[in-house]
Amino acid sequence: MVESAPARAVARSEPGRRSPRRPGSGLGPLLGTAGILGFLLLWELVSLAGLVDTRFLPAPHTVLVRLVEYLRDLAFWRDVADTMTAWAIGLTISVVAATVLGFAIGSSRFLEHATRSTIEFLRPIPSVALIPLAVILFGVKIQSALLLIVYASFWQVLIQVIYGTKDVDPVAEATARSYGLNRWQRVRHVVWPTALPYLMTGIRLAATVALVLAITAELIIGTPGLGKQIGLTQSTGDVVGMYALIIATGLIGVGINFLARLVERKALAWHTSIRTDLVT
Amino acid sequence: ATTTDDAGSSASAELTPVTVGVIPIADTAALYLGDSLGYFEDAGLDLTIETAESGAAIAPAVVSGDYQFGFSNNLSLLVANEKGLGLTTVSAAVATTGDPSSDMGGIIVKADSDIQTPADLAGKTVSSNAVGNINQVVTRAAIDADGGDSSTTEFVEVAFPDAIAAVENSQVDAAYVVEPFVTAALAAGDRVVSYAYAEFDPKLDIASYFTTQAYADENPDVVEAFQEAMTKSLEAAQDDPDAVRDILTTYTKTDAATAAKIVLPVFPTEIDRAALEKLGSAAVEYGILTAEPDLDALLH
Amino acid sequence: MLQVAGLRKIYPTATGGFEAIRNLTFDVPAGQLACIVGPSGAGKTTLLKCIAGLLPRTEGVLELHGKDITGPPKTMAVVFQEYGRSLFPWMTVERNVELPLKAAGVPKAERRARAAEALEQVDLADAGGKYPWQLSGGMQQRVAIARAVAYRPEVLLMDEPFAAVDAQTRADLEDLVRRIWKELGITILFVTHDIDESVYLGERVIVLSAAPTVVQDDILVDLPADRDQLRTRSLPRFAELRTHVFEEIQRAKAEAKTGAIPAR
Amino acid sequence: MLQVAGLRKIYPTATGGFEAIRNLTFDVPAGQLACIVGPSGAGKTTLLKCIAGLLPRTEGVLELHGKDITGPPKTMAVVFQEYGRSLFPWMTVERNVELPLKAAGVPKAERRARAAEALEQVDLADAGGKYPWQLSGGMQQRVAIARAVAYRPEVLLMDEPFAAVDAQTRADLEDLVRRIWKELGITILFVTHDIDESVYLGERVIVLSAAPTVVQDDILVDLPADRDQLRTRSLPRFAELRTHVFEEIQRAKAEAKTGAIPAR
Amino acid sequence: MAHLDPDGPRHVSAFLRNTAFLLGLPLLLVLWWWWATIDSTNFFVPTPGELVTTFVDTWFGPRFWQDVLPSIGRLAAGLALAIVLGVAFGILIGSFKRLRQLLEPLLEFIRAVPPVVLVPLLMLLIGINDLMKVVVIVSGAIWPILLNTVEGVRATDEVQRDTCATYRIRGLNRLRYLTLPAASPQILAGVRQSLSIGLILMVISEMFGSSSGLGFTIVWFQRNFAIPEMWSGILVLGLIGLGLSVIFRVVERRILRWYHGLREVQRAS
Ligand SMILES: Nc1ncnc2c1ncn2[C@@H]1O[C@H](COP(=O)(O)OP(=O)(O)OP(=O)(O)O)[C@@H](O)[C@H]1O
Ligand SMILES: Nc1ncnc2c1ncn2[C@@H]1O[C@H](COP(=O)(O)OP(=O)(O)OP(=O)(O)O)[C@@H](O)[C@H]1O
Ligand SMILES: [Mg+2]
Ligand SMILES: [Mg+2]
Repeated sequence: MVESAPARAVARSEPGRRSPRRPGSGLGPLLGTAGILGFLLLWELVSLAGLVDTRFLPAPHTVLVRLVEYLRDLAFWRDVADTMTAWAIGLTISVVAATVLGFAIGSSRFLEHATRSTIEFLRPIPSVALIPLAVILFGVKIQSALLLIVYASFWQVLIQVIYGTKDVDPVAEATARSYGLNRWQRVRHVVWPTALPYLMTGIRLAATVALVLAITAELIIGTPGLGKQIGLTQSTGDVVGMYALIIATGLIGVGINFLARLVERKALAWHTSIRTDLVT
Repeated sequence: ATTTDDAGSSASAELTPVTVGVIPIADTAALYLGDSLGYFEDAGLDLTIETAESGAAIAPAVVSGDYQFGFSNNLSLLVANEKGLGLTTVSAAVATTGDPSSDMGGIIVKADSDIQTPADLAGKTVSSNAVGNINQVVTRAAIDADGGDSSTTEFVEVAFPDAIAAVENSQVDAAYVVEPFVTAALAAGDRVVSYAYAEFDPKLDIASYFTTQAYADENPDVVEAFQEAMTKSLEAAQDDPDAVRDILTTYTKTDAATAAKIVLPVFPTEIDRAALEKLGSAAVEYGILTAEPDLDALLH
Repeated sequence: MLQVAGLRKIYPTATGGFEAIRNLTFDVPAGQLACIVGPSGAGKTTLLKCIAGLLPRTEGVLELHGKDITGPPKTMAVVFQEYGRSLFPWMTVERNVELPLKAAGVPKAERRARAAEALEQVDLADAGGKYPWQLSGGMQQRVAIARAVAYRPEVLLMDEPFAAVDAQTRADLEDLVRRIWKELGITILFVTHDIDESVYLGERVIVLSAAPTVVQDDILVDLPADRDQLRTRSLPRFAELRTHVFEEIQRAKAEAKTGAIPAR
Repeated sequence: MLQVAGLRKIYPTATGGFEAIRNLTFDVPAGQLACIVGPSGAGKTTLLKCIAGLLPRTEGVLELHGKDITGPPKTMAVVFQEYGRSLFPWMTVERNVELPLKAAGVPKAERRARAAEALEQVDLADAGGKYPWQLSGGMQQRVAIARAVAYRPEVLLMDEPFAAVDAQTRADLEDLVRRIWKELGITILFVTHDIDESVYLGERVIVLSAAPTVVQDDILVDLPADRDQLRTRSLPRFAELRTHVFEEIQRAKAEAKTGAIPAR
Repeated sequence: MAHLDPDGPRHVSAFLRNTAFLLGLPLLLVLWWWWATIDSTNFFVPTPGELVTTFVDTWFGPRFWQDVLPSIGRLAAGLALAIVLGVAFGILIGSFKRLRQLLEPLLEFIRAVPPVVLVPLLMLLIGINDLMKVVVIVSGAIWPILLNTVEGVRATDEVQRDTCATYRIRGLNRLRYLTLPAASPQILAGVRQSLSIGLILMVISEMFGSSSGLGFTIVWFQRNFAIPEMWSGILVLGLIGLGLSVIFRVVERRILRWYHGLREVQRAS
């Protein structure tokens, strides 16, 4: 349901500023790239001006050169694949589990009250503190990383979904109930679409947290992946390599967000935020 | 033995699969070298090396039986046993060069720092990769031995790679670092105040390979085979520094140029009990251990 | 069939509660088309929501087919006053109309057909593929009506369903309501502000007082069953009835003005 | 004062655009009260939103005081058709009414007084402390009207402002609108579906065709300026006018039925 | 919302019910844990009894003043900053599409960098001090608030926006009377998430360049195989999280009174 580009012929402007027929559809990615380039430029200037020692924070061009070297290296891609596998499995588990539980908890007052204290207690427990537990349970395998990933990203989605399920418009809810939609049908047709924007935000939050935790777990526990490589560069003082890998991580994050936005546009074409965005 | 993963697939059936958890630093070069020389296969072991960023993840994995053996610094082993983990060493791993003017670890300061001797560190901030570990004990011992009062020194945690930056930006007054960062610091013009390992005891063992007492009791053959292979490996490493420098570039990100320059540790085949006792006493004095450690239980 | 006795509704508020309905008692036999009128804020919407089982009552009896209403009864459809918010923005008009049928397990083909027919009846055959927010206010309201019509309920509650449509469309829709009422033999409770409409549509007009609400009057509309926009409205009896209803509402408002609104 | 010439509005949609307004041309001189009627979906709301500067037009001229309208002009107030959603649920009724005055920098005491007066005028003096969602539909709509009245704009756009109130209140509000119009000498554009209302209220009735919309007819209401609910409505000229308007709307709808709705 | 029953012992019964809700599930879990560890000798999982004794021994005393309080102080500062910055930038980014397009990839980029590797950089730029730790907390806690604010601002009802536009309610007034309240349900959902993330980052920030603090102590316990003590530290974290969420709920109830009223009165059943 994404509105096609020609539909932009008529632009709905921000109040107070009218600019009709703005052909701006290709501008988005361009601006985004400009943002990142601007950041790199700033960084380059900082190191040119000698504000920080390049031994500790190397200039971006040296880092980028190293990154390009990595990109040509098969081993790098194997590490990326390892990290992304852990990421994908972990994220899927936590999103599915949190969505199911979130809907259950959010649509029942009793469950919400009964679980609140436990959730609030468990949520702030840092994943890093669970490393010993993970290692005893699973050893130095991908499961350990998964435990950390799932534990950290699960709550992100859960809280969003609980809030989302409670944001149902009372009139919409009343309509559904009066037409005899049963609980499941209401969840499917009313609660789900209402919570979807929240869920999307939750997934976007969780996707990055899962990535962060995948890297961190690899770094600390030593399961194979990008994080382990970052650890190796760190322990031998290869600062340029370390920042190259960090940039690679960041780029993966950008890619993940891009995908999430794409899904969101499809799933939420009806939502005020997307609707007005398209014509704004 | 629970680990089955990639072991066994390449090796013939008679080999016993064992997994060793180590930190990928110069200190474990002997193990890698021995593996590449086939010593472990010769001893009937199918060796898998798993790496971890810090010792924190290794001990639990050994206790849980995921790894059969692990690499850890000796003070951590003493602490673990005091907490009842029931660990026992199976082999020496790495020791100080014993040379108080060139070692694989030391306390660095900025070139223009007014800290000249360890005693000057009293009342200052010193960074170490972990607070309450062997580096802190030897640093405090160095300060006290030099006539300072080490209880006034503040220790903060800064990872080795960041320590040089922290020293140069005056975020800490001094830092305890190990190779390759000692060489890097010297190259950058920094100064070493004390090679505190060697100062502490010229025979000080830094780390060991260990397993659990329970595993050792149940699998004396495997332990023996491992010890045998380890001994050969350590000897090989001690005899052929160039081989060590070569192998270093394969499992760490150290480039050949750096590897050629760094100070290598000693790879002993025996753990020096006297030095270890001294370490234990110092740790008790500095409140890291609560009682004199039971070395009989620890040393196999 | 529908029994309301001693109904009372107090909304909980920060200051202790607001008595919207004080005491309502009336019966609606099966198959009747009853109109409810009353001043703005009288509690008409509140009453409908209570009957629909969407709002818990504070006191009194509410029975459908002799059974206490504790939740939304099956085979009841409601057209809400807030039509805009009662349509789901994430579904096209068609799917909005089909949804209750889908939930009731009506097979796809029939569902399609009934939805199409209902949209046709409200003159929106072309708008099926649009989203509610692409429609004008009046069109949205007609979608809500179509949804109720397609559902073919036994009891139909309508809360000012024609407020946003033009005069001609309104007349058409009035006739549509009477037609389906007759064809399906259903019971309809119809809230309106238009006095003419209440008399033209209903067989009975229940006039509510201002809040706290009681039944001000209950008028039987003794017009012929076959009604016609032009002829019926020009009958002398029609004029009499509408004057009567008008006066009752006037009285209801006047009384509210003099007596202070009691709040617990 | 307000000039609309060759106005065209195409809504962007997935399928390429929907032409809601094809070509509208009319002028409203300062101080006029003009009513706009037309079939449901004709584009009345769209027109109002364009004039209010909320929606960019596709083509044509829109000028206020000879100046192109590029954004919401000063001293214009709008009562939206979706009255429920135009009130802020996080503020009490009073604060909702006061808000535009506050934003305009009116001192507190005056603000209070004007809000209280406006609420009094729409018969909601008691409801000031409530939240919008604690009000009935008709009451919400009256709050939106009170907000516009308290603002004392130069130009007032009203989109079916009386759709949800009862007949008596409606009559009172009609008289209120005429009174403030006369007292303040403001320009009012009033969209309604009630043909009687359009004739009773306006000095002029603009009839729109079905979408894609053009001006179907532009009728001068030559009734005396002093109007009265009973007397004016019983004038023969009133009957004539309303019949005329009714026929025009009929014609607009009939034409729309025959010609297919063109879409780009 | 049950039937309105404004009489008598509602307070008492409500209190009892809330307590039951608060403690019910945790009690069940503790029982299960107790049952599961009843004859376990697992070194890494203490029994509930052990944990309670350790908890009292470890945290009741000077450690509370030296480690826990300063950490909470930094946490509070970090969270406050994260909320202010997150909401401010969220509103800016949510209001202007071009700005959003410009910054979004960059923000996603920064967001994907694990704090564990970010810390050394911050240490380099800021130094080893409290500010660095606060910045670490902000660097992680800001994201849920920022993202939720952006989404909340973007989802503001069109009719409400139009209303503001026509009455020329702009700038600060618009922010205060429309944008903030309209987005507040979503902003607060973000804040709630940030509380626990802030706590997690407090631990991470103290893993570097520290010699005291709650996080440092927990990691130190872990490294020194003081396992029951480590778990007791985690218990402290959980309790702080619980405390934060209680405070949060009180604040949320106040800010979102209209929202809960709107939802709960209407969704009566
Ligand atoms: N949630 C609520 N909390 C408190 N009071 C409420 C609530 N909902 C409605 N009321 C009050 O109850 C009374 C009746 O409201 P209701 O919506 O039933 O009126 P109505 O007859 O439908 O009016 P209208 O014709 O204007 O729609 C009103 O005075 C209103 O202020
Ligand atoms: N956002 C939109 N996208 C596409 N089409 C729209 C949109 N908004 C309105 N329309 C279409 O434009 C036409 C005019 O709508 P508008 O709301 O102006 O009608 P109206 O005259 O106010 O009708 P009513 O009296 O029913 O309120 C309708 O056919 C509607 O479907
Ligand atoms: Mg109502
Ligand atoms: Mg309209």
